[in-house]
Amino acid sequence: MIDLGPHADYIVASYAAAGLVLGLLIGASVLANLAAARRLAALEAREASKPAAAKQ
Amino acid sequence: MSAILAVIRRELTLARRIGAGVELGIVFFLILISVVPFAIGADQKLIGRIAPALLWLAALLATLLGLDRLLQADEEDGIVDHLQLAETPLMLVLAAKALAHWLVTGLPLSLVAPLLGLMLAIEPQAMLPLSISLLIGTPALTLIGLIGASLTVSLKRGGLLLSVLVLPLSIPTLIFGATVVKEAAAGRAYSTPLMLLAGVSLIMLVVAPLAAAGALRFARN
Amino acid sequence: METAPKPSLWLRLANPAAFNALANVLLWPLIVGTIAAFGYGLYGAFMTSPADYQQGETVRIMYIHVPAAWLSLFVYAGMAVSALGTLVFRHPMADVAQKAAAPVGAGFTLICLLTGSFWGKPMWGTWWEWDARLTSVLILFLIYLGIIALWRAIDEPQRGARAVAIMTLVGAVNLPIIKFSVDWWYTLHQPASVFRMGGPTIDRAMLTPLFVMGLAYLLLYLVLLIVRMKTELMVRRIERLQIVAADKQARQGGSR
Amino acid sequence: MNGTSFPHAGEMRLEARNLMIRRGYRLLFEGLDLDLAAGEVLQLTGPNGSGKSTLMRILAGFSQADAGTIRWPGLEEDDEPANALHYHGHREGLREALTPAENLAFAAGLLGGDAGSIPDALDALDVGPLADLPVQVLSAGQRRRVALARLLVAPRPVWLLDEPLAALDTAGQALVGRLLAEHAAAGGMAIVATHQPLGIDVRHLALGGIPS
Repeated sequence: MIDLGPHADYIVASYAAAGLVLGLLIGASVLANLAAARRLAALEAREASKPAAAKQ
Repeated sequence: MSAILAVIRRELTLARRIGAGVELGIVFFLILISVVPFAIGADQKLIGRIAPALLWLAALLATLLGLDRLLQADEEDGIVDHLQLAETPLMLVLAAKALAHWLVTGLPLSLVAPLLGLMLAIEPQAMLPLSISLLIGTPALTLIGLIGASLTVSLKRGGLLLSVLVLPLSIPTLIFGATVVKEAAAGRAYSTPLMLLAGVSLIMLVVAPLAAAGALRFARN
Repeated sequence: METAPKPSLWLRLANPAAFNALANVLLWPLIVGTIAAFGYGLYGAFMTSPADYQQGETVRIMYIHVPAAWLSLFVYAGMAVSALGTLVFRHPMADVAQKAAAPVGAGFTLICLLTGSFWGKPMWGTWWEWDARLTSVLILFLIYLGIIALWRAIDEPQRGARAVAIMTLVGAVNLPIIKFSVDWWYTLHQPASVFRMGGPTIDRAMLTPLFVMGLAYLLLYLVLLIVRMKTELMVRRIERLQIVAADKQARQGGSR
Repeated sequence: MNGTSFPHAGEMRLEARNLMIRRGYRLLFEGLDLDLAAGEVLQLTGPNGSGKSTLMRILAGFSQADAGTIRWPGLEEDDEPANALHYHGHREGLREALTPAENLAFAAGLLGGDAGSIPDALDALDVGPLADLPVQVLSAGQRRRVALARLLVAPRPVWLLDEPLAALDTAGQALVGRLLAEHAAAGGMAIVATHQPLGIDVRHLALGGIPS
């Protein structure tokens, strides 16, 4: 790694902090999307099966 | 025993699902701390000196924030009746509700406090004592609030009345809590105020659920 | 509403299906663009740009701090436009965009605060300095948190959208006032700070990585916006389907 | 119905002697005696404001009568009446943000029921498919049925139902009648404050009939 000078740890820390926040943001957004897709699929499957199946 | 678990599980699900859960208490705490320097001015030394008191006051107000809905929401839905019919004594059921409330407000506050201490230029060695004092002191605030919530459950403007009732009773916790941080900031031993703080919390742990159960029965008579 | 010319992009985006189609087309190119921009920007930030004559290497924090400040304002401006879309033009997708953007804006503002604090530590010796710019960014962060809390507290999306739109616009109007008052407040207590964020004259070689990082943040914002808007549309569809399921059961159950 | 057994089945008795209730300055009733044995269902009627709900809440132990005694022979000394009864008031006792399954799981934990019986309880009230929809999207009738399912999730000998037929359609009302009959047959007892006919043989008590 190139020499980051006396305050290297602050530079690394700030990039790590930025990376962490972005990672959390991306992760949360993607996970929320997948969770919603799963719930939606379950509901739509249930809608499709509802009229066909008699009252279970 | 299952009643207590049922209450806690339900409260935590509710906190996660509807918005006014954990983050509102922390955001309120953050905002209170952030506005102080605008009133006092950016004088680091002055802010640093009064930081312990500010952090504790903010924790007290943040705890009060969520308290009036502790029982009022259940009363509106008619759930308090069932709390009284529970197999476990009402006292323990209410203690479970207080614990759930603390997990959602007091605990996160004490974890976030050091971060805000940075903003108020608190002495580094006072960071951990700040967290410990909040961890030990906030249960007392919630438990006192439980009594207030039980008394004001069926009153219309219960929230405000609750704060008026709770604030005087929480003065001991405030004194000992702030002293712990002040002593730590000055580098002196802080075990005595810490013990007193823990003492108040333990007393409240016994007294509050008992008083709250009685208050709830009479308030809804 | 038959408009003679081809309806403008905004009108076509009005219905979710059209939005989803367009979003799917744009999503992957944007993702690739984001990764490329980040790669090139970071390379420039560390490899090709020089150290600062005054602060030395710590100036490299600028490449993630300054773009974050730009984005925190840019996202808020986007939310204000969406708020206008909700209130004035009643554009149905506007509140979806606004709700999706708020956490992203808060994220960028938080990055700006954290990196500012890390950058300031070697200079000021404290983690937090009530510097006029940092304080304004802090207030913007609090406004973001307020808007997100408001979104979460509202369970009825359609009805709540207008309320949040008003809050966003009120926030937007207040930002310049806050900026001015904080600067004024700051000069009262602090002599003109010797430390200039980013230095008075930025070396030409620093500019390119700075703008590339700005572009990378922008593209990331667009990616996250699209993903979160698609999520919000699904959540609303879930709520509608739940109501349909309940009504269907009521008709079937009741008849027996 | 899945003949759920409950403690004290068949032994519970209610003995209320010369109850007197005054609300503010109005005397609602006095000298009221009320006996109920296991297997009996009492229908409580009376004009609005005659104290039906107040009497129900007193029997449930939420408030005290101004005079008179309430005894539950058949209960051991240490057993609280509150653990042996269900109270079903105007408010359903459901939290809108939770689903019926979550609400009933809470009720089961609180009132000592078995969470496994939730699907059957919801099916018994014809609201099985609603188990995991938020209560928020349910109609008043559906919410009433979910609340009534609580009686089955945590089996208890005494049912105190205040206007349980409110918001229910004819099918729902017939269903409640059947539930009451099965509960009485299983050795339980119930007091129901309602004006609608329950379709089963009940004893009657009309409040407000007593000269104030």
